Amino acid sequence: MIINHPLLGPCDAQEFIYKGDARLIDRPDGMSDGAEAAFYDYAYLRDNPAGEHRELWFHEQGDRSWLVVTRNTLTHEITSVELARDVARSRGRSA
Amino acid sequence: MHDLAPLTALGTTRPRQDTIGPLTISEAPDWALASVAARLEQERACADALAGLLGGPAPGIAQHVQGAELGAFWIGPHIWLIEAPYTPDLAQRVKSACGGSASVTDQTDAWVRFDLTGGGIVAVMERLSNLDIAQMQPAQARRTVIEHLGCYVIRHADSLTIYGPRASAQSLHHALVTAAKSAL
Amino acid sequence: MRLPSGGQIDRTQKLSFRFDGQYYKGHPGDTLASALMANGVRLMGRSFKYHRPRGVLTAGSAEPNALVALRTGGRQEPNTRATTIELFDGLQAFSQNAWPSLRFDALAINDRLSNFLTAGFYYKTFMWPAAFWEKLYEPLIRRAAGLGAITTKPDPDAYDKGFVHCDILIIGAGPAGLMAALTAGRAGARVILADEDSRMGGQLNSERFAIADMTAPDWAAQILAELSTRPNVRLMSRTTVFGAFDHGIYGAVERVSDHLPRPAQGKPRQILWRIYSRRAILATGALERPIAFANNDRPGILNAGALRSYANRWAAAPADTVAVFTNNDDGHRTAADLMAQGITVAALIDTRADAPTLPGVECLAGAQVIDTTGRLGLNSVTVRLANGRTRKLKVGALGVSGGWNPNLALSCHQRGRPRWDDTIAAFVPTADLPPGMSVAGAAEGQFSTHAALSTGAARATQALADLGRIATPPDLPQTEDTPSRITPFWHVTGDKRAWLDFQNDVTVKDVKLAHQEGFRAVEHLKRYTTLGMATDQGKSSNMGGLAVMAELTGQSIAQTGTTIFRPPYTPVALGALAGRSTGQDFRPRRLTPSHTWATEQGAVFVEVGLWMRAQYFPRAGEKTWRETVDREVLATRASVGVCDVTTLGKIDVQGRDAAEFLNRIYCNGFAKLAVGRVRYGLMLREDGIAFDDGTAARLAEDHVVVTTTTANAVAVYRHMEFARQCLWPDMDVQLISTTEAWAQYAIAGPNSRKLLQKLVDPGFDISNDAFPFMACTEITVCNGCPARLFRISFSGELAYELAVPTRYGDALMRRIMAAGAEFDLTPYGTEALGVMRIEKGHAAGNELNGQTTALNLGMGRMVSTKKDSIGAVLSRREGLNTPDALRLVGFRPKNPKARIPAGAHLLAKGAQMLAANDQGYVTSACYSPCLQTHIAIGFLKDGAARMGESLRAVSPLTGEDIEVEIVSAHFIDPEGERLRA
Amino acid sequence: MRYSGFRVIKEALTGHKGWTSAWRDPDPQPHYDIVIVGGGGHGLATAYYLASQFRQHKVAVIEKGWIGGGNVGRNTTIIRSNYLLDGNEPFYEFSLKLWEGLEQDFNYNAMVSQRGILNLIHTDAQRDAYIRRGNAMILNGADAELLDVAQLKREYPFLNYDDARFPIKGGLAQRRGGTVRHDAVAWGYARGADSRGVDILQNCEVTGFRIENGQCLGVETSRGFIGAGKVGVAVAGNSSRVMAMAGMRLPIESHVLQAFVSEGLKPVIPGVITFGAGHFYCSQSDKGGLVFGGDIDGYNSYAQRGNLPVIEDVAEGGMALFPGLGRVRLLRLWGGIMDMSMDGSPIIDRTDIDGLYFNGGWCYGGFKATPASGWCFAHLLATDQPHETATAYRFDRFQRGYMIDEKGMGAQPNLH
Repeated sequence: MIINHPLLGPCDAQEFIYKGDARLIDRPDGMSDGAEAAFYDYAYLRDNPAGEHRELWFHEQGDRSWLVVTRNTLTHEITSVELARDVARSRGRSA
Repeated sequence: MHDLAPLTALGTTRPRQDTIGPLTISEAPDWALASVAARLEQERACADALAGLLGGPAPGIAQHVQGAELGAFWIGPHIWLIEAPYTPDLAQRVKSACGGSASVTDQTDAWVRFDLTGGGIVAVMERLSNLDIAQMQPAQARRTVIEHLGCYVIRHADSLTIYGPRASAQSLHHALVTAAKSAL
Repeated sequence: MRLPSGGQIDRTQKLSFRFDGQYYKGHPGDTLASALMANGVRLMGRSFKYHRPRGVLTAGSAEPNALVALRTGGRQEPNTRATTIELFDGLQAFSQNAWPSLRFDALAINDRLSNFLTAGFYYKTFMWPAAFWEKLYEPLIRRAAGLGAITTKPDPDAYDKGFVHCDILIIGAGPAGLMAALTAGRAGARVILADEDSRMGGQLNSERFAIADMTAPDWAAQILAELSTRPNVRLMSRTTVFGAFDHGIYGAVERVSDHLPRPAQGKPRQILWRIYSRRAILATGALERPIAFANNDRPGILNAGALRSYANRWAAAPADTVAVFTNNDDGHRTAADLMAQGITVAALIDTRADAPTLPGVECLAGAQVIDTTGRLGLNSVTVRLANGRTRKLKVGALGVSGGWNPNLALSCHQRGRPRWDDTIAAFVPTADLPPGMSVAGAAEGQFSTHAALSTGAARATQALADLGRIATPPDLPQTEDTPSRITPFWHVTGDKRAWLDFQNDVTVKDVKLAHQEGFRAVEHLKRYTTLGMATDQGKSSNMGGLAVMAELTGQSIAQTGTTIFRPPYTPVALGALAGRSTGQDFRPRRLTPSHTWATEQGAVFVEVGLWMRAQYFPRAGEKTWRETVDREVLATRASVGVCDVTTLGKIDVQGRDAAEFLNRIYCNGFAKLAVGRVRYGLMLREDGIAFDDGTAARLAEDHVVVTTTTANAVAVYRHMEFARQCLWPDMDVQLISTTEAWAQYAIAGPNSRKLLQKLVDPGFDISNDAFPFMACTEITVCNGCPARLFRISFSGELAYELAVPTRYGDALMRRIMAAGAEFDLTPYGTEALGVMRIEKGHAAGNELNGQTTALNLGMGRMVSTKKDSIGAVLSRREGLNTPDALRLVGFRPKNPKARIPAGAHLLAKGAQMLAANDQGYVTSACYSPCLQTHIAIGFLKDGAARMGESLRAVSPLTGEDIEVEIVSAHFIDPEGERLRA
Repeated sequence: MRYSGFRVIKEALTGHKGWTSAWRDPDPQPHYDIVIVGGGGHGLATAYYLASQFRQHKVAVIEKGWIGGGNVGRNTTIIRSNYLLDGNEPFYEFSLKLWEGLEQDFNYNAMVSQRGILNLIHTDAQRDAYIRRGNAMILNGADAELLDVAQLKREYPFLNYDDARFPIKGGLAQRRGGTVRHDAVAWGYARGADSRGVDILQNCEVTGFRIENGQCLGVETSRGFIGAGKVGVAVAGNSSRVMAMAGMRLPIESHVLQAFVSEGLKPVIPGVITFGAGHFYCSQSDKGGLVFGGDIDGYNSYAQRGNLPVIEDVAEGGMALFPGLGRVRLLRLWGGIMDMSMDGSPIIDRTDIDGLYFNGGWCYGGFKATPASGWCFAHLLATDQPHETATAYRFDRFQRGYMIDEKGMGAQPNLH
């Protein structure tokens, strides 16, 4: 597969390490009430769609960026690639 | 000055050089490296400091810049490797220049450097790396995998520089020489 | 026989070769198959199941029959298609799956028993008695099965991998591919033209008609000559594109040296190319298919087009008198070409009642071949004429054409399904192609040469347009544009066996039986009968089998469907897929800075991940490794030892938020770590299980150096980047690995400070007061060499870790050794390191096994509840905190000389050896030379509360059962006085 | 019809006219006591044991395509019970025992071949871990044997002992492990179930569950509604998709695992060999092909096809272990979809919806589990109680912290 890195352009997916569902960005607050249930959902449950899937890839043998790749799990077609850090910020994560 | 004698990454006192057909592969131990990573919200100041060091703008994505004394190449968002003829205090010098705008780390001995000069560079590299070496323009710098090793590859007008993980210098050297013998 | 004229062979040179020991001669340009044919050899192999005699069926890579073992020794290569082996001088080939000889094969008895050995017979029998399967039935079956034999010797040849990039990859250099390449090449695009054959031109090399005013092969050569001058065009002959993978990546194998007796020095046998393309044009032509009729499998019965190829390209024929059996017009072209090459065509047998005629040969319209004779080669064919009478023809060869299948395998590698086209009676590619691919020429079902040229140009023009280039397609030369008419005809009805899959011996009867037993889905048919599972991947057989099944079910072929085409297009040598990653080069090595020095000391090395570490340093007179390790441990604890610990991961963490960042990464507190201090840290995974441990040394407010275990260095760095970029993107933290930048040595033992004081430059006070346990600092050593010093201890002794830039690592080690001579400094390896950490009760990889929690490790209280760190929440789950949770404890054997096996399980005395009685397990064990007893650590249910209890460490696997006492895991200096001395 | 050698001979002499269809092709009934969704190995085995052990005869198996078309027909055919953890080992040992009597039980020769399975050891830590595992196996009633290098050289002389980057230091063998003709397992169970009255409905795709008041009443299918007292789902490779129709999210990701077969060769590899320093395992089929595999591709996929990096990685492992493989050719490769669970172990459990049961998350260990999975799922469906060897395979183990994590990789499915 080829991942069109937002900075570097097309890169062989072999340079990347796959982590999984991009929801892993949305880590719950460990100090909140109900944290255990929220973390169970966060760590263990997956939509696992047959179709479009937003997922985390790490460019380990490249620029060490974490990326959010939107990829179709039926065809492997990739429709968008974003820097995960930007996605994280857009989802309200900060320091 | 201390009296510890350095070894090259290949474990000898004199750098190794191999000529295979038109191509020469040279171990180049006399380089210093330091990484510069911009601090959060100091990206501009860091770039300015680098520009001061390099005498021109810091390299853009996947680019290498050669200044009067120092060179630099991009290795990730807001992070660069600075290279200079060997000096023990490169990191210190870069750190002084950057002040609080960057995190600077000595990387000199994290890497082994090989320079490929002469003919056949493309033919050899296409047996080693998935980079499109034939289309790579001078001053481009990319990370790639060579026989399972993550390396930086910098294209110069008539040569090519490879930085590989120092501990695997022998494996990398073996891969380069083997590929050259095979392809040339 | 060799025909007197023609052919693209060099008759001026003779090549000598051997087949089954017999010497023959051929010419450059020959394949093994054409050369054998020219020498009158028709019998080349045996079939898989019935051991029927087999001759060549095709003239290319789809060959199912003429499989030989090529070469000898470590280069012995089974199942090699004689049709693709380029002849070289001294070639040796051997027939296979035949004993004692190819002509007299004992297992041909299976053919007599064929009525018992029908499809799937083995599912119905050999069940009694149960034990006989492995002992009797299966060995018999296995011995009879298989095709060629491999040597178990290492393959002496090397293989390369390579990577190439192009705008347009053109697969197949026949008329369509050549025209596509010309179009794209002239437009300036980066083009790769790949063809499996040694000689590009595809089908044109086998034809007699003209293109423009040239012969077809000459026209092809002319186009290739132009292409070879274009720097933007790369011609890759002997290169099989075997797979279409995601996003325009194609796998291809170039056979660099297979046409040579052996590869030249330093050169590979083959190269696996990963081709990165933006567009691809599939121009792989078409493959002819047989017709099934009784005894249609004898040597001498070939595909008609192959017969034509042998005559035209190689000036070879299996016999001087032949017949042709066809259901389409292309069979007529074959007959005409054969006659033009001086071969007698006894009859042209055409199943079509309205078959056209051909001057110079008797055309038997509406006729069918109903049987053949000839034990080891064809003698005659029996034809049923349109009027119902039969006629026997004495022929040595029969060319059979059941029509042509577009060679579309690659178009289906991403699970596209082909579409049935009635006009050509074949499957053609649909629009559901791998993205970026288009199909041209016969591969698309365009069977005339004119259509191939024009579609080749058109696909290239479109591909160029897709890439933003405007092309001017070259003028199309004049050439044949005759439609090939066909009336589908799949098999001649009759009682005798009619072969569909020649290699696997699947006949029409087998398909009928599968239908009768309900195996009607195409995949069931394939799996039940093995139809199409031969080494040709069903290229010659699938279509016929499908057609027969369609007939039986009353469905159309389109409704019946087809099995899935999967990579590789033709079989690929595993050596090529592995490339250089074999033997010692399987994976790179990482060497420590003291490697050369340790080698000089006679160290024994051990693989630790990719690292090579000194395991121990044997001295003359030491008889066992234990003796050496005991000495190293005792010397270290008595005075001082040194060990290279460079392999521990080092991550430079900088930034204003460095400490707070680590506070979230580690389960224990880090926010308040003072500058100049080191702290032990335990990292959890988000699921609350221990991930890694190490130390963090705060060199400055905004600078912490983190160490990880050797094994997890890469994973921890990745994990920290994830946290930095994805979880807390606005923390001011920068990370970079410095693992290899520093040579780091542990100097341990009561005299370690004294030794260090000799190396550390004046001005740096490392006295216990100035530099206490868990201190860190940046210093210089040896008159100004920059260094880092950490007062940390894995051994439990007064100990330091000293780091200098890697290039000085070797010199520093030698200097340390020299300085330590007065203290009898002893270098120690990973074994002694392991013994000392077990004596001290430190967890390592065996304890941090991904299944244990902080609680299990005895560090439950370290998990801070006052902050949100990774893994803290889920570590609190009920199942991880049961009252009888495993706890890390120590074990001492009742008999000090009794070894406690690591991996033993813990059972109560007298308890039965049952899982229900399992109370835990031993993780790490060693002999403690200090305590003069074997010791071990491990996990025991509720272990913390069971000190002093006696249990058994049982290891039925190794036959051990040891009585042990539960003790603290801290065998040595439990109060930590030595560390702080 | 009973299969036997005698029958084969008789049919051979009478033109094979007597063979009947291995299973019927019935029309769906409006209602069954139990409907199994998924005509793969596990679904068919469940139906077979429901009929043969639990006296459930009004049972249907519904399959969207042709039976045995999923992972039971696209795996590397290995059976073994060499597990470490108490949650797993009794179950897999139960499965291995069922394999041992399977052919006589369902009267179909699935070529259960106990030629042994070997896991190679390359480091001391690996040896410690394998000793722990071998002991766990023995404590659970399975067989295990620790082999030293000398023994290995005798039994597997062709492995790389002299020029290995990661030298072989021993091996853990399970002699009772081996291989089975995979398709025949599906066919044998199908035939056995069919002959006991189970309706096998091919080309019948589930399009939804009819759930009212928290109770599952049946399934909507491409062949109409089929009512059911209980519905059991065993659809490896589609678990998340199917259970989403019941509104459930699962602790599962679907990944592609590639498998490989070489051209046919005369016998060379005696049993199943697993490399311990790379991703490669291999056996040789009765037909002569080397059947081998390695790691999953590593990304979520439902595409049943993989990519070059893993193909190359597997070949590298193969060559590193067995340097004589260089000239052996890869004939065919394919991909199967593995429902990778969050701890690498399966789920056989009720759901929160009454009457709806789930069997899945087999990662790439599903084939060897087929008999026990079928038996245990049948037990659960018939009795509403988990079978004694499958009590740990609960949905709520993740929430409660009772993971069964053989590899110790945590909630990262592609690492299991």
